[in-house]
Parts: sequence; C-alpha cells; structure tokens
Amino acid sequence: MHPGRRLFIQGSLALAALAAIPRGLLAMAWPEKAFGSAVANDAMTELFGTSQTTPSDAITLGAPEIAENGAVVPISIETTLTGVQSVSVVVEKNPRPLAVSFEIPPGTQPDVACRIKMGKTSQVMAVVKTENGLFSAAKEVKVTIGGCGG
Amino acid sequence: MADKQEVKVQTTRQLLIFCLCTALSSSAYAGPEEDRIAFQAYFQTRFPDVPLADYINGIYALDEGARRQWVDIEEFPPYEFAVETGELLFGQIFRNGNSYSDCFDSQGIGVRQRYPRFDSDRGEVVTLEMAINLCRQRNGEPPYSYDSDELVSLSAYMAWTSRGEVIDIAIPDDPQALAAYESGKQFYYSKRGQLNFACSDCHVTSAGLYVRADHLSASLGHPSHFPVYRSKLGKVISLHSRFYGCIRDVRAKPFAEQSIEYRNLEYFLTYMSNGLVVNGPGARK
Amino acid sequence: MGLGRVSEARKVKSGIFLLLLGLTVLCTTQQVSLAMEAPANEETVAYELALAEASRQRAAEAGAEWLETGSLIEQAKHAVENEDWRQALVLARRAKQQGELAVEQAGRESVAWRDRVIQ
Amino acid sequence: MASKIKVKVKLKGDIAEVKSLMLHPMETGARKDPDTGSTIPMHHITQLTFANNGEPVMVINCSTAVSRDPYFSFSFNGAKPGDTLTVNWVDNKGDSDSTEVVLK
Repeated sequence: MHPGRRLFIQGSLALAALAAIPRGLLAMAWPEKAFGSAVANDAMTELFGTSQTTPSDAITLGAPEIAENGAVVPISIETTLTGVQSVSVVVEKNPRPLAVSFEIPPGTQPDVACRIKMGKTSQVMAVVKTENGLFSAAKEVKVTIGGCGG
Repeated sequence: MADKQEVKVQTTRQLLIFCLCTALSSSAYAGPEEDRIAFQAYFQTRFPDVPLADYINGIYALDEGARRQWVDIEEFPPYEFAVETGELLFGQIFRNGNSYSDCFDSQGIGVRQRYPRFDSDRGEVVTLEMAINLCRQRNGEPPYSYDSDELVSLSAYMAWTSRGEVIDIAIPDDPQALAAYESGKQFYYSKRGQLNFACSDCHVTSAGLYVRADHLSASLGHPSHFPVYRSKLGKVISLHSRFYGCIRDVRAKPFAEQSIEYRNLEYFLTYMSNGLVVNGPGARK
Repeated sequence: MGLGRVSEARKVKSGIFLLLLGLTVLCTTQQVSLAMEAPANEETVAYELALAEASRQRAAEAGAEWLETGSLIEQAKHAVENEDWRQALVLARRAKQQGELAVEQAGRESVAWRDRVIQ
Repeated sequence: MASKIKVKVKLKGDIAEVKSLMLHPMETGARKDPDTGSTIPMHHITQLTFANNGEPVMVINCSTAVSRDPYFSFSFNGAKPGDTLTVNWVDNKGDSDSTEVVLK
C-alpha cells in the first residue's frame, strides 16, 4: 500500500478536519518518483515540473561549511518570500538528491530546520516554491572522512 | 629547586630500574592533587582562550565549527529517549520490594559526580555502572550486560540528575586506592598497540590537532559528559565502550568494559576533572 | 616467406618473456625460502604456531596484546586446515613477532610512561 | 508501546515554535550489517504530519537522507494555549507512530 494513502486513511483526526483544509494539501501523496531520482534536476522536475529556479537573497540557508559528521548535518531554511507553499532540500551529490520536502500551509512560517545525511562534499540547495515560482539558495557543504570521532 | 627535583626523579628511576620498590615508588612522585593541578594547568596554558569550565564540552571546547553543529543538535538531543527510558527503569521496584534508590546516597539522585569511587571493603574501584549492577545483585536481580541499553539508559538518567554537580572523586587514605589511581595513571600514559600510542599522545600532546579530518579533544573534562549518544552508532554508549574504541583504534586488543584496567583508568581520568561539573549525557558524532 | 619471419620474431619475443618470467619467479621463491629458512610443512607449522600462541600469551599477560595477533593465529590455523603450510607459516610468524614486539613495548613503557606525565 | 516521538512547543504570543525528535533507524538500504555482512533493507519515514486541532500545519516528505532519529523544527501562527498538536508519521514499511501534546 502506498504510505501516503495509508496516512490519509489512518489520520481520522485529519479526516474529520478535511473540510477545513485547503484543497490539494492533505491528500498529497509521498512523491516517490522525485525521491527516487538519482539526478538533482530530474528530482526537481518530478517534484515541481521544472528544475529552473531563481536564486534569491531572500532565502537564508543555514548549513555548516564543513560537516562535523556526514550522518548528521544540521540544515535550516528561512525566507522572507511570501506565499510560500513548500521548502525542499536538494543535495546534488547524494545518491538520491532530494532529501526532504516541507509542505507549508498558509499560516505556517517558512522557517524550518532538520538534520540530513550527506555522502560526500556537495552543493546543498534550498528550493522554495511560492505562488510566484521557484526560488533557491545554495551552499557548498564539505564532508570529510572522520578520524576516530574526536 | 629544579636541580633538586631532577635529582629526585633520577634517584627514583634508578630505584625502579633496580626494582627496589614497587607500590611505594609512587610516593616519590607527585600525589594525585599535584597531578590534577598540573593536568588542568597544562590545558589552560596550551589553550588560554578556552575557559576551564568549557572543557566539559570535549572537542567542542576546541573546535568552533563543530561546536555550532553540536549546539544545533543539543537543541533537541537524541539522548533524551535514553534519559526517559532510564528514568522508567530507575523507578522500577525489584521483586524483593526494594529499588535502586535504596542502594545509593541521596536515593541515587545527583550522585554521578562521586563515581567512580574506591570501595575499600571490596578493595577496588566501583564505577556507576558497576554500582547499578551490584545493586541489582544485592536485591536478587540478575545483572545487566554492560553494553545493554538498559544499563546505559540507567547511567544516562543518573548523569542527567547530576547535571551541574561538581565532580568530586575522592581518593581515600588507603594504599589500595592510591595504587588503583596510579595504575590508571600508568595506563593513561603508556603507549600500546601496533600504532604505539598512549591516551596522552592524542588527548594531551595532540589535543586540538587533526587526526585525519577530526580534531582531537582534550582529556580534561572527558568523563563529564558520558554516557554519550553517538550519531555514528545511533545509540548511547558508556565511557568504557569509548575506551574500548580508542584502544582498538590504536590497534591494541581492547579490554572488556568494566575490566579493572578501565575502571582504574576512569578513576584517574575522572579525578583529573575534579572541579568541573557533570553535564552528561552528551551527544557526539 | 614474410609470414615465417614474423612468426619467428614472435617466438623470440615470447621466449624472452618466458625467460624473464622464469627469472622473476625464481628470484621471488628464492627470497621467500631464504626468509623462511625452514621448509613449510605440518611439523614446522605446528611448532611455529605453538611459538606464536606462547608469544601472544606473554603479551596478554603483560596487558599489551595487539589487536590482530589473535586473529593472525586463527587465520594460520585456518591455513593449516587447508594444508596451505606456507601461508600458515607466514601468519604464525607474524603473530609471534607481534607478541614479541608487544612484550617489548610493555617492558619499555613500564618505565617510559613516567616521562609523559604532565608535570 | 509508548510513542517514540517527542515534541516540544514554545508559545510566543500566537506563534508556536515546534521542535520534534523521533526514534527511527532511517536505513538507506545501502548499509551492510557489520556482523552478518548482509545488506540492511531500506527503512525510512516517508511522511510526517503535524496538525493543530486537526488542521495540518506541516507535512514533511522524507527520503532516506534524513538522519537517523529525525529532528525537525518549524513555527506556525494562530496557536493558543489548550490547542492540541498531533504528530503522525508513516514509513515505507507501513509502520506508523503518533503522539499529541496540548499547547501551554
């Protein structure tokens, strides 16, 4: 069974509130194809219909210059752009570049943080989808081979 | 004065060489308190910008870039699950009606800073983990394996209740206690393994320098934050499990957790951090 | 005619190649046998294995055993099972040497550690 | 079994700052078991939903590149004391976990 559908069926609370929810948000299935893509551009095309983004200074991407630990890289994304619908993290050199995607309903602030894995040094891109299109900010995060953990 | 000291050292060395003294030889050297003062002063001289109290943060006292990422992780540290599990386990009543709180001072809350302690009746160093198992056995419960999640969680919880307490390891007036301390000290400073490294080679001499892509932490403050959640392993591990890893990394055959070697080492190492505070459990890569 | 010449040249080439190969093999085996001194057979291996185990034990008693010594001995025993005497001999000797070096290290360190103590 | 999701919420006026941590191995499917040498099958959270009084305030779609024992934080408007925030995840094996907290 598709996990996305299972959530939809299981979430009785969510079901009860279905009427109150903006259409298109709740039933959003887990984007299996986008997450399965081995190429960043393909993943973005799967997810957004295009891989073209506009670099934007209005996005603050927090990521370490040198990851202390490739298994746990803290990432934060914040933006002053309005009408934000989703915020995604794309790690170009990961075997599956699309790492995580936050669906942002109206009323939720475009200010998120998470911890991700990185296989090697790579560009990390924050992609912000707004009602006006796709915007991005990118940063290189170096991943080094550890010693014995300090 | 310096000459006098040198003469003293040389004389002792000769004594050693001729095997004229064994345990007593330590009395010719600095006592534990002199050791501790020198140990702490060494790091303060070496890293004048690092406040003494900051050494409890291990490598993050010396590596700013890594520190920021660690602070992010401490926002919601992954060891909280272990603390929670530990608290539940700690509250359990044994089949004989007793509980862990009956085995410890202050009912086991806020006692981490006095472990490991030298137990003169047993004639050996007792670590917190060992005390937990002794408590179980005394109450007719089977001991936990030392690398079990249960034991590590209990230790994590007990450390948690001791956060901010000043580490206060005592060396009682008992030649056996001093011998245990000296044996831990010798272990710490002795090269071992195929790589021929002593603990001090990495964590004193090379503290703050790179080993491959990692900076090496200072030994001062090492025991303050254990047990530690290691993101590499995805679980909380004990100090002895870390010792095990270090010894293996220098390509020596590791000793078992809670072996007399590691307990004495912990005794020495924790004594060196007397005056700092407990901040365990911790999070490390 | 022309064809015959080509094949002759080839013969010479492959002859030189074989000669070189033979020389290399000869040199290598000679080196090995020189290093080994004794023939690798069941008896010499059993003897060397006993020495290796005793050496490992001495290191363990000194609290100084190295990480791989035990597994070298295990690997040597495995080679014995496969009747690979040469391999068994090499592994057993390496284990024995590790044990000796570890004991030596422990002896040295029983004094040398004091020089590292922070004063 | 008790939920293995932890949620901390800080109310600042009508803004709720949410931090959440959950236990999950997040196996990539590429890792080998060091003891057996066999590949550990992919096992990861796919979707995570936060709902305040039943209304979704965040849906997070995850790949295996989310770290083990995932952590997320975000903020939403229109929160007040007494609101119930529910957290719910499902993974690729169809397992799920949920918890709820009352905002204070």
